[in-house]
Amino acid sequence: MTDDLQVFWATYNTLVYTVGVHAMLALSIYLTLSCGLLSLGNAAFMGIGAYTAALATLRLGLPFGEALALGGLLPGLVALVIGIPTLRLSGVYLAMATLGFGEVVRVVFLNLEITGGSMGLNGIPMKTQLWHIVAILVVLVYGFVRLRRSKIGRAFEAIKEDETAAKAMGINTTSYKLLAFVLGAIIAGVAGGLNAHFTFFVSPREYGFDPAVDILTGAIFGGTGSFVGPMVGSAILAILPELLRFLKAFRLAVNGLILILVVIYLPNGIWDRKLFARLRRKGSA
Amino acid sequence: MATNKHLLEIVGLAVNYGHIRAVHQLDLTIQQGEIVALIGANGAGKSTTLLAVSGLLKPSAGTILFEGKDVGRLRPQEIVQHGLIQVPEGRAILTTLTVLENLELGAYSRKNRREAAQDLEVVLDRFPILRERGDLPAGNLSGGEQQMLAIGRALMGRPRLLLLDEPSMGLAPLVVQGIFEILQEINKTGTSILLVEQNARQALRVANRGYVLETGKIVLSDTASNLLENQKVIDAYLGGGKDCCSVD
Amino acid sequence: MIAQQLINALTLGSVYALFALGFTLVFGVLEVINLAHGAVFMAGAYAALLLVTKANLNIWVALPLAMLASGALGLLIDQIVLKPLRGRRAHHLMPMIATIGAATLITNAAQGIFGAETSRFPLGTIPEESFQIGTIRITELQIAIVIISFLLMLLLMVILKKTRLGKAVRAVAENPQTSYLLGINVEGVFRLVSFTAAALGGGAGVLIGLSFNAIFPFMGQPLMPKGIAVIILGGMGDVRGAMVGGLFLGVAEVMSVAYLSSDYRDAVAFGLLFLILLVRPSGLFGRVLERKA
Amino acid sequence: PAAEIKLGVAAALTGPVAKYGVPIRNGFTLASEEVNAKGGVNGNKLVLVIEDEQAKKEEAINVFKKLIFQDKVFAIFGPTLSNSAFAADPIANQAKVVVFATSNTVNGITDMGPWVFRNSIMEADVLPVTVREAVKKFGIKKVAVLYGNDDAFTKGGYDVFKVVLETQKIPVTNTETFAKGDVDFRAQLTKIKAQNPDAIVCSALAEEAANIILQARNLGITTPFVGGNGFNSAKLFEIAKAAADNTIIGGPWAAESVSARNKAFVAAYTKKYGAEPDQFAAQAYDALYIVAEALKAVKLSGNLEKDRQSLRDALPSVKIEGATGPFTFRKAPAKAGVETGYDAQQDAHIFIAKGGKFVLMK
Amino acid sequence: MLRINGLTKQFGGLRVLDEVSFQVPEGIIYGLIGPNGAGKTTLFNLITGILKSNTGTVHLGDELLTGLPPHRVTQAGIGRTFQNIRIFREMTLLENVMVGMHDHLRYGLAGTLLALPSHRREEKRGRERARELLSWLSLDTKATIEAGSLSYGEQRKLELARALATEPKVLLIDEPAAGMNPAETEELMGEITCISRRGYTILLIEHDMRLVMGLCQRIAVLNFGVLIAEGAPAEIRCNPEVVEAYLGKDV
Ligand SMILES: Nc1ncnc2c1ncn2[C@@H]1O[C@H](COP(=O)(O)OP(=O)(O)OP(=O)(O)O)[C@@H](O)[C@H]1O
Ligand SMILES: Nc1ncnc2c1ncn2[C@@H]1O[C@H](COP(=O)(O)OP(=O)(O)OP(=O)(O)O)[C@@H](O)[C@H]1O
Ligand SMILES: [Mg+2]
Ligand SMILES: [Mg+2]
Repeated sequence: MTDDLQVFWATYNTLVYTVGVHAMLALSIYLTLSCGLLSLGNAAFMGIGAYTAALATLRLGLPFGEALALGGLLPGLVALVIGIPTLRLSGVYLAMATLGFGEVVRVVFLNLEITGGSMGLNGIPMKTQLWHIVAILVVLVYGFVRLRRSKIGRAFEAIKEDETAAKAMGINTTSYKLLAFVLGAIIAGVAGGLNAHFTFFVSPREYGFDPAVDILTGAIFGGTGSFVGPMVGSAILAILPELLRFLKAFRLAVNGLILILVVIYLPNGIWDRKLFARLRRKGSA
Repeated sequence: MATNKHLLEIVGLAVNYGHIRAVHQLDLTIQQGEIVALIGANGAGKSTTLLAVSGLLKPSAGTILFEGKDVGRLRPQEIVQHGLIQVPEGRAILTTLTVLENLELGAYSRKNRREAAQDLEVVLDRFPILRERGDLPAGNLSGGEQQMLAIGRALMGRPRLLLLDEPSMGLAPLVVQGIFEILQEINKTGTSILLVEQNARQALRVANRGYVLETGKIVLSDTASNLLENQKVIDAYLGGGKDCCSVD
Repeated sequence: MIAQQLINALTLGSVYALFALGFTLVFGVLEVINLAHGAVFMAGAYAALLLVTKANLNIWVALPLAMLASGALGLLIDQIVLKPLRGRRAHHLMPMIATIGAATLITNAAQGIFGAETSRFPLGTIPEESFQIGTIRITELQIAIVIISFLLMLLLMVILKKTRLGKAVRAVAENPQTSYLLGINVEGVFRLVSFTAAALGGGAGVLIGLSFNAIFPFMGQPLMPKGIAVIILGGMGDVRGAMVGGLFLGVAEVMSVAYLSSDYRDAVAFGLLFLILLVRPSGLFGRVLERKA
Repeated sequence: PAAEIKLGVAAALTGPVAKYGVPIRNGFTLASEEVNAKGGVNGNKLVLVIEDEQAKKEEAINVFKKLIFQDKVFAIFGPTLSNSAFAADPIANQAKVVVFATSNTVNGITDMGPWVFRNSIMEADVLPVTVREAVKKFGIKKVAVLYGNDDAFTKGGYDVFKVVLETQKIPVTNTETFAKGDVDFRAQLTKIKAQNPDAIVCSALAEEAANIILQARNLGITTPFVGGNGFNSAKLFEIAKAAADNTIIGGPWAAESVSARNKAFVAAYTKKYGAEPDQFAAQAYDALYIVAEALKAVKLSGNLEKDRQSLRDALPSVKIEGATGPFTFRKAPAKAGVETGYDAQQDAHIFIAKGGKFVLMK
Repeated sequence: MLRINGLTKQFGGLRVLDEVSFQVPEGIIYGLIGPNGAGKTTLFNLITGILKSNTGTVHLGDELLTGLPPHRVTQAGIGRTFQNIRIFREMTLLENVMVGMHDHLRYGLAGTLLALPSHRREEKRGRERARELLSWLSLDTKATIEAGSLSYGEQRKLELARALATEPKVLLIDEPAAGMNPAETEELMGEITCISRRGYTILLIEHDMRLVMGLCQRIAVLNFGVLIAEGAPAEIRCNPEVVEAYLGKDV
């Protein structure tokens, strides 16, 4: 019995870590979404965090905690710098601008000496442990719970619903959007740092257009009504290919099919509290 | 039979939004050549009723007969082809198209292009300002002009029955007077009108008959002049006696 | 060299524009970033390949047929995946997520059917020699791509601007609810646009498949970010914008290779797009921002 | 009684990289069926456990762990891309399971530990010879370089070219790059044309390479091309035809190689899969025979750990005659502090394209 | 209290406001009327900083508002409602109003994350104040339902409550009675009178003359961006230019 458990853990621990990291990424994009910002830059921030943390370990020999902190800090700074001009854009135009930023970042990774070009960085030691991921997630969830019932959370939501009206309420929308953007970048950066330290390797192709869309997909698919939805959604998208492994060559096709079906039948995402409430009412009636 | 005389006959209409019932058991008739006013408080279900008549909302019960034909199950574009044309709440002009393009689209479902071209002249004569602004994007028009455009566009479809949802909302007093005058003129040329208005007093002045809608139900129907005298109507919808535009 | 590079830019830009035309149409009318456009593009290329190899058709006969086929696929995606979401209160990005699902399904199904290997049109499907005009060398296919994409853009613009149908499409693009009240068959317009956009995408797939000599299940993928860049740079749903945006991206890429460094080509191109958006926040031909308050 | 020997294959079987992963799987499957048909290894049947790693690093790790801990395989072949190898190979090393690469050509793979083997011949062994032969043949004085810079395979090839050109003192007029998925190389080629080099040194995958050649010819560039490992494919001629003439490449394998072993392989593969093999299939095919050869020397104890160790110990001394020619291992040069694995020791063949196919130069 | 001096606004070549000047004295209800497109809403947008004027200044007391970003204008003491309702539809009424109190809740990010007492105390105070404001507009019974499900008239009232939550010295109201029937308008007039009695200065745009004439102590009239009259209601009503441009003759 415990033997089975051991085998299970040995086989699937990376998957569990990956689910945790994806949940973090989902939170990072949820933060920007909850402020009405459609950002495709989170993959790039994750990349900056991953490279920074990996280089801090490999080149500077910093302890893991400090490497992770740097991995959060640098993306945060970069977000601060590019956020100031960019966040005047809205909707798909912001998505495009952040996508453009992401491409620039990817090309820079490809061409810098220190990032190892397309070969990436390898030999990153295994440092991430389960409790790191769990602890960070717990802190984040606590933060999100606190934020939701505060004037800051309300300001985010007000900006999302109607930015002009939010301004008329005395909210400095620019700085709140910047706050969400920078915090999102920091979370994504830390997630990247964690990821780098259990996959031994980072390369530019992990942080391009497709991963950016994947992060967004997980969040929307889960449902953006609360921060739980994105976590659930991205976790499911991380696990699904593993569950479908038995389908062999058709597993990705079925993956796509499942995506379509969920969207059609659960248009508010998987974690739809209104739907739950309605079901509960029906159940008790 | 009596039904044949009605231009529009709504029997037992019910409309839901998801689980919320916005209109129940609504009966309403319009004769050829009439102006009928539909009044009621905010959220009473007036717009909902009009949207159901135009086929944009599917009724959950009841029938809608137009010239004796059941239009309740038709698609919106087919209902327009029957000559049932609506000017929706909030003007709903197409802001990126020009004024003329808006008008042309008003005749979208008509087959005879020559007649439509003639009607365009008639409409532009009625609203000279629209001729002046013809090539401007319609979004640049002022509120009053937009309302004229919306009515003009509806006329381009040669309505037999014109449904108007709060045409006077947000308009300056002078323009409101103008609109009501235009409605009467249009009516004289043979178009019947169903008028939804918050400006109940004005509406009842131009109407032949009126219905009062409360939380999705018709609670009162009578000739317009009787309704104007009805104390309950005065209290609930016309306010403390004074006309909103009288300046004495 | 500059003349040749300008021609290079023009042809590359036309390729991007061709890809982006249908993409922008769906975006403008259905308000969906259709991430299955790359899959439809691939399907068009395979359809033409089958018609040429299995039915022995001439490529210029196969091209319109392939466009019909990919148009039908687009219609199918619209009816199965997008239609159920219309008029329901869902997150505005949900339709996009659904198209991601459709793209994954279609590309991987294609891989199941046609295999992962690259296929190509048989030799002689189209003349491959280039000819010289002054200092410039160009192939027949390149000329065809430039002409076809310009013609299609003009055609679309004229249709949208001048015809009754075009006005109806623009009306639906702005406000479906109002369009219903004008007697426009709104669902019909949605179907027509989905079909046309997919047909254009499929046509682009055929031409690019021909010119790159490579048809494979994932051939649409690298074009997606560029397509998005082009249509957003051009401005939401603007046909002229797609063309200008495509040409711009082509010029930016070619010129950064020619005069800067090919290493930083994508960074220069996307960086420029980024800067342009900062100056014109709704793209080059974007609609005027809504009236405030 | 005959036991089953489980061997894991981790390859990219879905997604964009499947076009390399599928031939690799085919090569393994063909070889294992042949071995089993001849009675297996010491009477034991080889059983392949094939898993898709989608060319994603997390997936590769997951697949490796599944193969090692759940399926309890003797050794793992794969993964398809070097990038995934950097993420997954440390897992095998830690678990003390042989990981055998058949398509990872970049430097550093075998530095990851003593359990890492490969029969994919490194560009560093091939390209110096290729360049030298090309210079000799065409009297090359200066070259232009073109490569894909966002792909570890083509970038790895370029890195070696760069060093080789430096040591052989051949000036480079200009170095241009392109990205995966590009359809148009005219901008780079126009720039190269203006510099008038004697040859174009190119590190690209076959389809890109073919289109580069075609577009170069269309632009009026007549110089020969010198290619890396990626050029070594029948695809090159399917697309470029005679335009590819005078292209010089080096590689571990060529379809045209006349050895009996290779002829048998090509015939069997073509018969089974209805398509011609490529070098990835050939190398996978050989890799299975190499492991089978090593297994002959392994006495199965029933203790998985011990058997894995025995396989590891038996491998370095294996010598076979494969589809790619004679093969032996060579210990990777030692790196500070870590014990290294084993690279391929194989002579590269140098080919020149003539009339739509590669002919052996050396 | 509010001084508007020589405000001019052009959209491209179109001059929407032309050298408009007037003053709103403290404590009164001041009406702003004029035909559609006269520039009334634009004037609100200039005062609140949503649009930038070409020339001219706006002062609140001694403070210059011109050039401030919108949130600073609000913080300086200008509250507003919008002509085309802009409530936060997915929030409850209470939350809507508490968004308006944003700048008056004294705690920060740290207070929130560390659950400091300041956070709890201020949130409690905010909630109580929000309920009070809702009760001024008879909305307190619906405090916890989603704002999107309110009727049109209720939404307009919620906007008023939300604007009051910003603790404005001057309240700008844009067409509060649009879409209300006369009876509802009367109720609204009562509520606006109450608000005014509590010491707020009000600048109000409205096309419903009964409301304007019934509430406003002074009125300014805009026509094509030009101020054509300013004065007490009785004067305005008799001003031939205003009658010609706006009110209509045969009333
Ligand atoms: N899209 C919708 N979803 C849910 N409920 C709705 C929707 N539209 C209207 N309702 C509800 O249906 C009822 C009737 O609304 P309707 O718009 O028909 O009223 P109305 O009489 O036109 O009011 P008004 O005078 O404000 O225009 C209201 O309670 C309203 O809240
Ligand atoms: N963003 C803008 N761009 C261009 N023109 C504008 C813009 N905003 C307003 N206008 C124009 O300015 C003029 C004044 O508009 P405004 O909204 O201030 O009128 P208003 O007096 O509030 O009218 P109403 O009573 O109809 O609300 C109108 O002609 C309008 O078309
Ligand atoms: Mg209504
Ligand atoms: Mg206004």
